[in-house]
Amino acid sequence: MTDVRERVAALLAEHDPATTDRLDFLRARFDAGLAWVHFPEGLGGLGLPRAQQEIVEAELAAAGAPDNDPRRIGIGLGMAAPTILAFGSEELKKRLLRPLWTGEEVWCQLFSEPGAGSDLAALGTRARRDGDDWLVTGQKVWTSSAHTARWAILVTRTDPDVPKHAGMTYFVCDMTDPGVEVRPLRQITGEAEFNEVFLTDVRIPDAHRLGEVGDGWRVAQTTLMNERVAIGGRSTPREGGMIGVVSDTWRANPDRRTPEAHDRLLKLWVEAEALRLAGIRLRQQLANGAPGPEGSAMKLAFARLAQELSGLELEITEDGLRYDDWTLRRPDMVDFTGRDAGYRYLRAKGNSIEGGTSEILRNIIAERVLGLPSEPRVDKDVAWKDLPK
Amino acid sequence: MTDVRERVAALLAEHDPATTDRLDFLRARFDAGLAWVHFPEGLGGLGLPRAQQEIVEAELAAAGAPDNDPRRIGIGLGMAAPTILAFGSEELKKRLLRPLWTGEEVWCQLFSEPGAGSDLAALGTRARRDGDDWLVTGQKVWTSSAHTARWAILVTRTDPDVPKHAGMTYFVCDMTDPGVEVRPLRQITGEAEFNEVFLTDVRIPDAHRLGEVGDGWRVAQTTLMNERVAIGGRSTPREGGMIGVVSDTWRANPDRRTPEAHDRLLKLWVEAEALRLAGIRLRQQLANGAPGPEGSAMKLAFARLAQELSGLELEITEDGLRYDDWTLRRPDMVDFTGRDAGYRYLRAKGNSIEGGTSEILRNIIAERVLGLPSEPRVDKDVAWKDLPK
Amino acid sequence: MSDPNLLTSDVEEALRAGVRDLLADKADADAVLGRVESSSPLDMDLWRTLVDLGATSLPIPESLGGQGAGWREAAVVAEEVGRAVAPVPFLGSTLATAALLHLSDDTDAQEALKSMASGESVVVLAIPLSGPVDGPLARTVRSVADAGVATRFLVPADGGLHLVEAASVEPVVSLDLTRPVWDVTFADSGVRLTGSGESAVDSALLAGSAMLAAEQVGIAEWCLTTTVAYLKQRYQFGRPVGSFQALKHRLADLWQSIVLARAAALNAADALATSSADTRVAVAVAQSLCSTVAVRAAEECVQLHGGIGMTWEHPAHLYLKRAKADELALGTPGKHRATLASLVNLPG
Amino acid sequence: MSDPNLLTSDVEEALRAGVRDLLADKADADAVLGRVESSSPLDMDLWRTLVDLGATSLPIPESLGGQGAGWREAAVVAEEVGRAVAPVPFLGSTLATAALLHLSDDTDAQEALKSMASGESVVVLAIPLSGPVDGPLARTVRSVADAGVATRFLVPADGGLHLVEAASVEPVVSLDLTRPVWDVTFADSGVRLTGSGESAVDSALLAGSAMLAAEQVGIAEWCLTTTVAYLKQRYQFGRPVGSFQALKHRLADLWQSIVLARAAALNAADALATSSADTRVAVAVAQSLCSTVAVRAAEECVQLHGGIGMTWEHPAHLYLKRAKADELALGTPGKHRATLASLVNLPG
Repeated sequence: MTDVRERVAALLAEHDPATTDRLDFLRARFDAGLAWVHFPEGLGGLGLPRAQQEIVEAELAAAGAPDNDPRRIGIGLGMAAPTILAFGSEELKKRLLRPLWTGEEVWCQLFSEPGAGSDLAALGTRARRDGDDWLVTGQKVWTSSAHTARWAILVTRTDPDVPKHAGMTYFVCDMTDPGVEVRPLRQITGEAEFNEVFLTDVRIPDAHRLGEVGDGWRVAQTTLMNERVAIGGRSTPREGGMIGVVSDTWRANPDRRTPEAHDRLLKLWVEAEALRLAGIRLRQQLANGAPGPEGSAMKLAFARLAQELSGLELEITEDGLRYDDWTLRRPDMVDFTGRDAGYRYLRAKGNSIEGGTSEILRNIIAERVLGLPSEPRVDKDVAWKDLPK
Repeated sequence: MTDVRERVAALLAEHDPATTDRLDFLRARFDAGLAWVHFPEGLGGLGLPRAQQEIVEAELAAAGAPDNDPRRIGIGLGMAAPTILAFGSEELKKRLLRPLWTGEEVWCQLFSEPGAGSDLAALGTRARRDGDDWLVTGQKVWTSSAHTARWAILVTRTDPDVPKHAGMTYFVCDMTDPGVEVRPLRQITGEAEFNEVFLTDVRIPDAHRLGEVGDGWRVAQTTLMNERVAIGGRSTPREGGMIGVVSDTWRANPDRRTPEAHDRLLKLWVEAEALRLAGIRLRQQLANGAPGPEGSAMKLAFARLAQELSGLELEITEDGLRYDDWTLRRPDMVDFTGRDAGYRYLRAKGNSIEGGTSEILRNIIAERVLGLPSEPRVDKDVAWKDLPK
Repeated sequence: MSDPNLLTSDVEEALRAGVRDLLADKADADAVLGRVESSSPLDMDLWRTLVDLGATSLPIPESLGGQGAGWREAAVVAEEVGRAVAPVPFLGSTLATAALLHLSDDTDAQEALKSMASGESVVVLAIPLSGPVDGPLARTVRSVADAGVATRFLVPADGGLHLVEAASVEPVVSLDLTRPVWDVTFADSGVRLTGSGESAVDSALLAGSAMLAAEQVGIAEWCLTTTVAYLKQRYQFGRPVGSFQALKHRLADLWQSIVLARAAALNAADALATSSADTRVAVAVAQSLCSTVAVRAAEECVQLHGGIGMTWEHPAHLYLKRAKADELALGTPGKHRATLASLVNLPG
Repeated sequence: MSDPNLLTSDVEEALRAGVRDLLADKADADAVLGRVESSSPLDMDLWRTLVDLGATSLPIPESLGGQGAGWREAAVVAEEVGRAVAPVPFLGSTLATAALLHLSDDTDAQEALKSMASGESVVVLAIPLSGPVDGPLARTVRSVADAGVATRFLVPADGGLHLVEAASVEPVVSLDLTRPVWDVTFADSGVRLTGSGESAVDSALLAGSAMLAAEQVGIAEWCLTTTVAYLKQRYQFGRPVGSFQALKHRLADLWQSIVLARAAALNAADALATSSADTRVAVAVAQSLCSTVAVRAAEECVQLHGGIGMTWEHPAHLYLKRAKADELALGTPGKHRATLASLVNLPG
């Protein structure tokens, strides 16, 4: 078996992080198969068990090597890459994975539509065959990074005459192509983390298709299954995150304390601590190779806690009636701690909507974890075009 | 127009309440048409508008006349009587209504079954035609007063081969008939307010049928529409009911106060007061002839409040770990204030189940008040016998 | 104690219809959204139309040019202002009106009420919208609602109430876009009105809280109605989203809360209108309940609209921001409950 | 601080399986229901079987005849006792064990632990299950859990802890049928154990609270599992009731709460087992959260069973009564949060 430690040592010997250009180092790391060791050789990996990646990361971090800023390119790493690996042609894999991993090419995700949110399979963006190409027209929404992305993963409707899950096809889409228009989507916080993307006769070569025609739903499932679980590698310290901010606000503002707010804060403190502990437990399960379904409980609890905490914070802060800035900013990522209480209050409202609403999550928990029966379905056997919209 | 005041005066002149036997007085009142003035003449009424009843009640109360103890015979008055009036033969009306109203004959209601609670129309108690009679077999449950009742209103299944709403037939049932067995149903409080009633080949004459064969659902709707709204004639004083009991417990037990319990109590006090005000408003709307749908909000809120208040009470009372009495009692009616905190806690759990669960009530509010669309129905066009049970 | 009158009269409903029509016409969602980021966040044209309609001077006696109606009628307007999140100086002006009415033996107070009734001036009570009222004369009062359009201020200072022009009125980036706040600085102490400033402010807070409760009912109702309408026409999984039971139950619960909140708000307005001995209890009950219900309604509105509710272009956020700011305004629900505790002998 | 170990080991799971099988066999719902109204509400045959299994002496050192395991293992048993609402003197005995372990330099304490481990005696800590621990020697201690089967008591008095036989043990009509309480009267002061009674009681309350949290997780899980099973097989409106979304969402939320409660309870047991400096925080977090979750689970269980859940014959009420009594036991959630406030510097 390949010894990844030796590989890392060889990489570091040839490319001293202290003197090598960041991008050169990342490219070399990819070529050495140390990007994601469980990927095949030649595609940034070594065909090794996934668990060995941790060794690589630890050794490289210890050597002061640059990383590929994974938070910035999460969609590429977490969603696009596994899908391309599973369904792309060899040519596509060769062309796309290296710049994806190094961050040279940013990816975005063209899934949700104004009429297809929780019900992704209802989407209506049409792709029609045109010789060796497809012509794609439709509107996508909630696309983060669309304005900086070079590529997108895209799900379309290719056959409206069959039930909705059966008539979808999956592509990679070049965001620099004519017919792709990106508009910022302003949120209630004032900023625009996301975009609307309008596609008008965008020409996509059939070679950029992932999976079979009509098999887009299954391909999309691969993407979504790989959506990064919101569990970092390390456990949060006590009072990490929003509970710490709010606790400090409490400590700093004795004037605004009331017995009622006190008990509410303590309740939330208890829940935040229990959520932190549940996270530790989940990570220990994962490390043990026996992950439970508790991740979905954590997302549900996280959203509720963030909302209740930020609501309380506005009551106990000195200037709850003020806001820091309504100007339309375009942040790279959400920062709950860098801004003021009003921002946290408003932004946290999105926590129970983005990445699957809390309502959908409760359905999933009820059916998949608790095994409760599903509701009667009225949309299973109806052609997409005949569904009420 | 008949002057009810004159009628009352005449009744009182002939039957001095101070010297007349209670039952004699009630019978005379019925015969004078002053039982329920909106009923027809000869059946305890005068064919007058319902509103005039209030005059009668006020005048008779002022004269110290006995009443028919309406809380004890609520099912007869509120549910059986209007149904008999609407669907019974002249003979049945003559025979049944007078002793019903005077309380000489107590009524009970044989509707719910173990397998048909929220979904009353799923009931399976079978009635089969046998000459001029019907033979009825099945099990009913949650029957209050069954052990003291002479008569019951009963809904049965006469045709299992049609969809559930279409195959039901409604009867009055003599509770003294052979084949009627009443067993007390003990509750979590230890007592048995209700009964299970087992019917085994009970012979009911066809003359005791109310409404057409197969039309039992519609007849039952009449019964349920007349179920007494839980709004008395007078407004509750502030801190009336359970909030008063719990507030007094709070005042009496300074040792058990905590800031957390304090705010919880205040929240519940606020809601109890708002509920009281909503009741006043609803009564004013009724008096104004424009009742709103707020009664269902009040039942929902009442149940929740009773449960939260009694839960809190156990925490702030001296002896929350004790109970007053587990022996199987058979109370005539619920008394929330006469027993201890543990009883209230347990009994209040029934408030969100009896008389329509809070879940069913929320469905009704959502669909009938808010106009939200109904869920897909899977049981509308299926023969009763083919429904999954 | 006899029962309060918790029905609205035909006259009150006619007033409501008039105000609602006007606001639907002049302050629809697009108009409000367009205005809030402008340099004139309050719509003074709309305000003047409300003045002409008599909707801003209902509790002011006819002898002073007002409508000589009362706080019940003013509550109807407050509710409609809430329903439209209309960007007009209703609350600041209401607080000043109540304070001035309390001191109406003073001729300067009378003159101020007259000029408010006619629309000639906008007087605003210079207190921080959330947080305690300062006792001594504060040179700068932070976060004063509606101050940007005030021509004069009532400033509590040295136990009295002073009618003053501000030295400076600085805009503040406000959480609530439709009722922004300003920092106001005073240089001189103006005219001191005869009478107790403290009891005038107390009176203003009582009336203001009751009107706020009515406003919160309006906010909550808009949120419920708008959400129900959206869920009827939004389809997912081949069904109207409003047919999903979990959402139906949440909306039924919300409706139930609004039924209680409405009764409490009507009771507070009626108590104020009839100078009931019960007014303080009625206001504490209404304000603590209606605050909570309005915030919940607005939060549910955003959540149940899904992504669209998170966008700037949908008006839901205007209601969320107003509801949350209203919760902080004139005392949080917890503070009103603490007040109640002492009023009804439930010591902590 | 390094992360606590929040996984259960194979050994712990084997212990769980053994206890669970035993309780399923000897303490099923009918057996428990039949016993609770009898004159022997606690099942001492079952207790002796648990003793023989070693399940009652896990934290007692092997040198004293115990298992020499620890509080993590004891928590596994507590959870299973909760899941079965087994009528055995687990809590009273646990409190005494923890207090005696704290004073285990004392030879009388050692002897008592030995006789507890062997099953020869049941020692119970004589404190009111809810409400404050009396400082001075109380002649009658009210509402002592499991007292009816105790052979000796540990009585806190005069700053010490005394090993005493009771003069009288009076049954009390208890809210919790499966863990009834008794009033206990003492005539003499017995043997005073060496060491601080206060810190021994403190230690007992800490361990007892952590075990109670584990019990509450067991209660909550039984309620959730039983409700889910019922709603799968109960049909109304032609559908399994468990397919109705409003109920599904409530159960999903309940499951989510139990996930958090379980992590908190495991953490408290682990902290106790490892004598972590964090133990007080861990116990306050676990006890306040698990109390609330267990009560909610039991209340949902009754409600979602509809009428049947209100009947005496269905076991749901046993869990409701246990959950509610557990909430009052050893401090309400509000009291544990108040403790937490001072531990983590969140002053009121």
